[in-house]
Amino acid sequence: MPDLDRNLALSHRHQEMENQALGIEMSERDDVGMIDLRGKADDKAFMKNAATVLGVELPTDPRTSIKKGGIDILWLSIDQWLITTPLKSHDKTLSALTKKLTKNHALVCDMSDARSIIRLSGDRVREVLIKGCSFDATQPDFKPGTVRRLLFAEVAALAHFVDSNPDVIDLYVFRSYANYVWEWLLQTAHEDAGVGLFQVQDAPVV
Amino acid sequence: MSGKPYRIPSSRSQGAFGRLIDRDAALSFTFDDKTYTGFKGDTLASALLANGVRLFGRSFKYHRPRGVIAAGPEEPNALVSVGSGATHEPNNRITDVELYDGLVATSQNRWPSLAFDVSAINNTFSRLIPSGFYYKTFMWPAKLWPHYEHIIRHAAGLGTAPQEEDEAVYEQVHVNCDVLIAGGGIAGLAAALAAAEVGARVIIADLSPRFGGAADCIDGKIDSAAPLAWAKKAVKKLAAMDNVYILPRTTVTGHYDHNWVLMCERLSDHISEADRLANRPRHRLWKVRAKKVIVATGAFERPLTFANNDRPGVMLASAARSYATRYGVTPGERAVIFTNNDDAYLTALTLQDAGVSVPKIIDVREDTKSALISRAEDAGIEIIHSSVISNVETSFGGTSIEGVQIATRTATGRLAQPFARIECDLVCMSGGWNPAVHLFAHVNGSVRFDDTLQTFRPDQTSEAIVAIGAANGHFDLSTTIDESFDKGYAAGKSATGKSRPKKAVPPKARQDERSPLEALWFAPAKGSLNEGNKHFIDFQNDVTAADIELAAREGYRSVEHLKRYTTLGMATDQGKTSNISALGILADTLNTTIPAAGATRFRPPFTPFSLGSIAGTQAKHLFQPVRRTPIATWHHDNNCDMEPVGLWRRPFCYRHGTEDRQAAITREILATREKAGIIDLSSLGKIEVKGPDAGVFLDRIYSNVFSTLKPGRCRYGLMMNEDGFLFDDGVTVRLAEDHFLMHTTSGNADRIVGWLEEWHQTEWPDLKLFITPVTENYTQFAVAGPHSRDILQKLESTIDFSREAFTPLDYKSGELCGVPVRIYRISFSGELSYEISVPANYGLAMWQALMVAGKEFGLTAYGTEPLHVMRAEKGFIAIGDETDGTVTPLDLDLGWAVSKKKVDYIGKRSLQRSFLKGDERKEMVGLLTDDPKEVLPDGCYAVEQLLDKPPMKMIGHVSSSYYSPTLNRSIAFGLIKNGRARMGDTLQFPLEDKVVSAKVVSPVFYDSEGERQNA
Amino acid sequence: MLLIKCPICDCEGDETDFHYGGEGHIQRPTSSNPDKVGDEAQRDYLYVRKNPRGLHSERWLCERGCGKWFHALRDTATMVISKTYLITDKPPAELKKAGKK
Amino acid sequence: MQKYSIFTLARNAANYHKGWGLAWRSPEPKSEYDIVIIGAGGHGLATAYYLAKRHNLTNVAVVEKGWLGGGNTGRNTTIIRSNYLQDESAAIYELSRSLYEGLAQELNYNVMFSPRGLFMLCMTEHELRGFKRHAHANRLSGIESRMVSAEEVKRKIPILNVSPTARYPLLGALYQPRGGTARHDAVAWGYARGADNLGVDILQNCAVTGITRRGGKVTGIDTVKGHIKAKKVAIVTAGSTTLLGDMAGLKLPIESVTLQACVSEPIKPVLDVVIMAGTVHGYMSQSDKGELVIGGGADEYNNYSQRGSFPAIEHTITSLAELFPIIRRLKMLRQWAGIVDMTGDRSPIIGKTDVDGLYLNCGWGTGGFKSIPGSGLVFADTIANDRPHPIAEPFGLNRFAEGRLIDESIAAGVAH
Repeated sequence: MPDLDRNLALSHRHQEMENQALGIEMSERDDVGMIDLRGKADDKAFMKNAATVLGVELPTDPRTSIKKGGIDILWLSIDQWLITTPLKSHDKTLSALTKKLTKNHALVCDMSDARSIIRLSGDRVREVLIKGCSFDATQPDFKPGTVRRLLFAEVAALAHFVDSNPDVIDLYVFRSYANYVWEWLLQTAHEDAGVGLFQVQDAPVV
Repeated sequence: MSGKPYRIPSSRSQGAFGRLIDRDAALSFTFDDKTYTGFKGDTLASALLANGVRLFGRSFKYHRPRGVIAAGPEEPNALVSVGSGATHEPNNRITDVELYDGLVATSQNRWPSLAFDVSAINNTFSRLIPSGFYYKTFMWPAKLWPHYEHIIRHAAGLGTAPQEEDEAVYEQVHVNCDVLIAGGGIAGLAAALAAAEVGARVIIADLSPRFGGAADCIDGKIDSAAPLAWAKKAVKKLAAMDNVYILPRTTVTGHYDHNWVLMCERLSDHISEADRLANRPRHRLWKVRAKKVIVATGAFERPLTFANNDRPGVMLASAARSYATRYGVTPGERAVIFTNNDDAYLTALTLQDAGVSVPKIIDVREDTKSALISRAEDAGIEIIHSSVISNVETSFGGTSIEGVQIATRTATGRLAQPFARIECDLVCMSGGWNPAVHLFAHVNGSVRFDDTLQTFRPDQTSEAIVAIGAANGHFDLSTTIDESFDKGYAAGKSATGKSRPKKAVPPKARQDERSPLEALWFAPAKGSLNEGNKHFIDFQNDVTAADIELAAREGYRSVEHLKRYTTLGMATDQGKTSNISALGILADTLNTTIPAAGATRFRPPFTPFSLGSIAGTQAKHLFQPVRRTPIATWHHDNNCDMEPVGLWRRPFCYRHGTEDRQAAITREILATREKAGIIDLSSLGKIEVKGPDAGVFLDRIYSNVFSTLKPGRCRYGLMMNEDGFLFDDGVTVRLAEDHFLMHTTSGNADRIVGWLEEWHQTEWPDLKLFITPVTENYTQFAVAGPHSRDILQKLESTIDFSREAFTPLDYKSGELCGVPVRIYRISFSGELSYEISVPANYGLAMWQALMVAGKEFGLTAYGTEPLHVMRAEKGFIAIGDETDGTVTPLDLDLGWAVSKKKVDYIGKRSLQRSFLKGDERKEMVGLLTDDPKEVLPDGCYAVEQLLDKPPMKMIGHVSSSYYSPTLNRSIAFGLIKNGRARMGDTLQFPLEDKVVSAKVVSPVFYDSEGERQNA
Repeated sequence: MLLIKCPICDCEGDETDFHYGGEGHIQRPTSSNPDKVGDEAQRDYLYVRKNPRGLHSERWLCERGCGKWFHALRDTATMVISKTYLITDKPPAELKKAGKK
Repeated sequence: MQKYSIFTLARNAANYHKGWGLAWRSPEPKSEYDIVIIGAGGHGLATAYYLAKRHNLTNVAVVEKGWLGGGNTGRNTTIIRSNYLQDESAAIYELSRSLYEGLAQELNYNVMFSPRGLFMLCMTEHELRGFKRHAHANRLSGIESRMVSAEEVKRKIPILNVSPTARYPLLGALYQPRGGTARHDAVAWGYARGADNLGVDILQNCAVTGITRRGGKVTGIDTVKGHIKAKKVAIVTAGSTTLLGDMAGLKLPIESVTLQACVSEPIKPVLDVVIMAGTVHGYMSQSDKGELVIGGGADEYNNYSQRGSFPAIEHTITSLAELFPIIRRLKMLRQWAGIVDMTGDRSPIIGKTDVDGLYLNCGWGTGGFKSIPGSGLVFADTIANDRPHPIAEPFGLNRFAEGRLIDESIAAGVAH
């Protein structure tokens, strides 16, 4: 273990959540490592070797993810996956993958520090998300496991629909933008700013 | 202003009047500082009318007194400012402003007061200022135009802009739906029911606070119930469905390509200011992608064109009915109805029921029969057929009506002799109805002229959008209901993809048949046209029938010429009440038909909406992201002047104590040159390229060769675009045989990732490699200066930093303080320098560790500006300074990095074009001013020959210029025509107040042998 | 606001989720014939575009989906996107037909 | 020509303005003209006017598919300036700007040229350096243009947000005191009236369907109103240039995109100058009518629809609301778009073509309105003498093959 302190993108903001009147809960995940994996889905040897290390086949359906043990494998493209690992076992997974894929046409990059993962949870998460992106995250086809790259608050981001009832969504943003996105969320997720889409509502005046 | 009560007592007609107001909830508000009382449920219009106020504004040009003519968003006249200070908002239609307690409203475009407006004198001179008069005058003397313009500018404009910054927040949301319905009247509700029953995700929006549209103001029955009762039931049903979202106070402002719809929801404008929540958005802009759009926006009633038809007290017939029914307000005590269709008869009956005396209906048509007309006759209202109102008589100043003159309608001609006079204080006019086709027409929906309606109705479109009900030109209840259920069902069915869903049974509706309307575009008056009378078409912009005739006479005959010449339809109401009438007059004038005269185009928005909502959340501190490096908190704590670079903030310099910028820069440079300095380079682009063809690929991307670079080594590279111009540079490292790491400038980092991907995917897809940006994963610092090695050697590391083991342009990886790092021995400052790349989460701690280790060696943080001075001392170019998109590597004497051997790379062919290899190129040289203290200004030009005054022929400019503390003199780079051939020449740079001369020299000013960086 | 669907990953979204890359099927002369490219051929490659009013073949990047480039056929007057296809595909027949008109 | 003045206005007022005649005729096409100009926008009409006025060539027709001035001339944000960086651009835009100074008097039509001053805001050090270079180049070209401090900008534009904590604190501005605006429609109408009066036929609703040639020489045009013979034909049809070019077999480095604009509702004067802000992308002025006239960017993709999309407008308004926070409570009244020609270097093409007798004036991109008088003057000279006017010469089509681009965009790219 390094001798130096680890500072996440939002370490300086972890303390401030108590006084916020938000309609959702949000926090920065600090227990994950990330690996950017490149290889071609139609390269059988690569797919097999990756599966051997990870214990599960890489997902090939667009915008899906697979969970195996503590590892989540997120589809990013036809030749790219983002693997999140528990921090404790991260180095092991990283070196195993690197080693196993040496002979394949592949690229394994440790990207544990490139992104901040903001975990959003609560019943109103989706309506907060649609305030910052150009697609409709409230649509029922965004089931747990779905992964969607997006422009959130004008920032390149990735939404991983982790769970539902209540919704849990991990919002991945590049590190340098995390503070801005956090500020954005503080405003748009305010409890007074609710939208309340598509539910039984009071009949308006006629 | 009379003090008479205009509120209909609640007792009248079993409480039939004022159904929207709560008579137990009185609200206090002010208009022009006078306090009034209204009720909850009132609009500002109904509350003021109830208080006897008739005068709301002054017109744009003639400053004529104006009342209110409508009850909805088409209102052209009655615009006021609402709110004060930070909530002040100009140009609100009083017909759309919901009353709240403490509302502050102010009239506009008048001075000193609404009742007495000095500029009303314009009305007296109106003959001098017909349409387009300004094109004909104010030309001599030319220098006086700014003065004329100043007066014109201050006379024009409506309300005033707010003085204080808006504190409200705004936001936007994106949703998709199967069926979006604009308009919550009977048609919209029916379509929503039909679509929702099929299971479609339906959004139905109405710009008003209530749904039901005209249901409360029409006759007929739906399933044997009153239309209003049916609407109430329908809304209740929709609200209980979780696949329906109902949005009141939400204007569908625009329809865009591929059924993308913009809506503006007003969340708090109707709430008293004290009760507004600071964090509740004021407006929410909805961006909706709908599979089907249904336009159920109804229709706008047309005014009739008669002399002085703009006087306060002249009102649309449907508006008068609406005020009585909804708000229990009678806008007058004695009303004359002027109509060319049956609908206004309902107004006559309603007003009479409300206790207003209705002595006469003036009907343009010959003796017409219909059930409604009979009802009016039965109610004892006298109907005068084949007649028109030929003039309106007013009190002094024109602020209220005293009577109207009646004349026989003549088939042709503009002159008429009135045969009767009727006393009245209210005129209700109806010229027929114009379907609100705006949304249908925004993308490319065409409209066609309907002879029966004498107006345009929707025709063809390539978008999945349909119009229903009145918006589609259907004014019969039963037709509307049937059509709405059909189209709602069809939309729901096709959007959900269900093959044969069950269709809800539409209710049976019936309504008395109407007799057809008869177009009347101009009511003749005594005297013709402009001779003392004004027949207004566009009320807000003061465009009269005479103006339209004048425009036609002068050749401005296409509709667009007409609009632009007269400003017709260009006001804030966008011609909702005026466009068709104007076309009618134009067609009459040109002796043609309306469709032949042309149709106007409709552009978003349907009604004006706030700029704040368009900015949405991106305002104030959220305007644009600030990208923070992992060292940001340290920079902040150390009094760093940050400089915006793209979205990043980068350290410019750090000011100690009372230092100014220049002193800080000097100190940082000297510390780095003499001891050691450290700079945060985290924003530099870092891109990994890996694969068997990575070397070949980089050879095509860069102008120099990378395939020969040895693993563990670094090389500086140049990138050109296909035009042959230099656009980025940086050091690329070969991490392994098949693995490279590219560095780019901060500003280009993202762009270059895209550039590489594009070339790989689209031009050379056969090359085997992956490109992955890793910029954000690493913090990068340069530790530079004679002591940099000492500092690194002090820290615990697996890397050998010795001079022998770690040579210039080496790359090594290993651990530093237990953290995995990549270190490159590269230098942009010209000093012994190591660039250290650290996983970002350890960046701050590593920076601090270096600071601690470097303390004894005088390690000093330096910013980008000191770095720039140092690179200039060394003769290094900077992208963006020495390059401006027109500069080739050869211009910058970087030919050594432009391969002649490689067969092809980006930009190679273009470099061979005649102009790029010509002999007139501007070449980069060093410049030393004759006076070493004189710093050439950035961007100043050298001239071929010094003349007394401009113009002078320029031969090149200064691209970088600094005072060098190292050399204790100024230095500069110039891009000078044939510069390298001028070595040793002295050039003249004429500035505003003096001429600076400088000698052309080599651009390397310091340590030309590189002894320091190689130390 | 165009609605675009990527033929590679089926990602459907607003035009702002994609990036426009200009006319499709432009041949880079130096890729095939690096030594013999005349000034005019280079000019045509760099600057000359068909720019039709009507059917247009163009390149788009699926920026918020798979990050891959693809082709689309779009009518530049009506904005109707009639087809999307792979970046490596040859120009479709309807494009040639439209060009002849 | 009926003279326009306060006196004739007063005289006509007595007669209820019944005495005003047509501003221009609507003649039937003749079978042959010496010169046919395709496109009755500002550039085409100005060209016709100067052909008649300065070269005494009056057997000229201007043919127009719709109504005159209905393209970009009537759809722009009316800004006039000449503080360009490259010598070639500065020369033509300054010629144009200086002609605007006396245009109302020359045409006897008040085009309301209002040299109220134009500020190009500098919000990064990089931008500041770039504009300093502009100011130096402009001064040595004889163009009145200078750098001003942030304080001076604030004095002239009190509603500007100059807070040091702003996202991009203001560092200064490039100021052109006699830059400004004019009434766009009036420019087209004034030139139309002027040209018509000198004998030029303006043929509206006369779409061109073909350009006829024989032996490499132009012979005339086919139109919906029949064939018209012509010795010389000039294409001045911004937004449709390549469609016309196709008719004559020209290969052009041009793409058509929509440029977006919008206006706010009218308000009393708050902004007496023109501002342009490059870093955040937006420009704004206030019309004499009181509307804030806001220029947005162009949509990325080729587009002939003349419709406004929304992202470009949204981007611009977001930026302007940051610069001018008071506008948030104002409302957008109208948005629209024009189809502009974008060339390979974003500079215009003026001059002869490979077809004998066929001339081209196009590619003005976003700079079309401000260049109308200068463009018309040099183009008329070029057509009349069958050789490029010296100011037009650098803008020839040949520059794209030679690589002699005239690029005004100070290259993107930021310091290390």
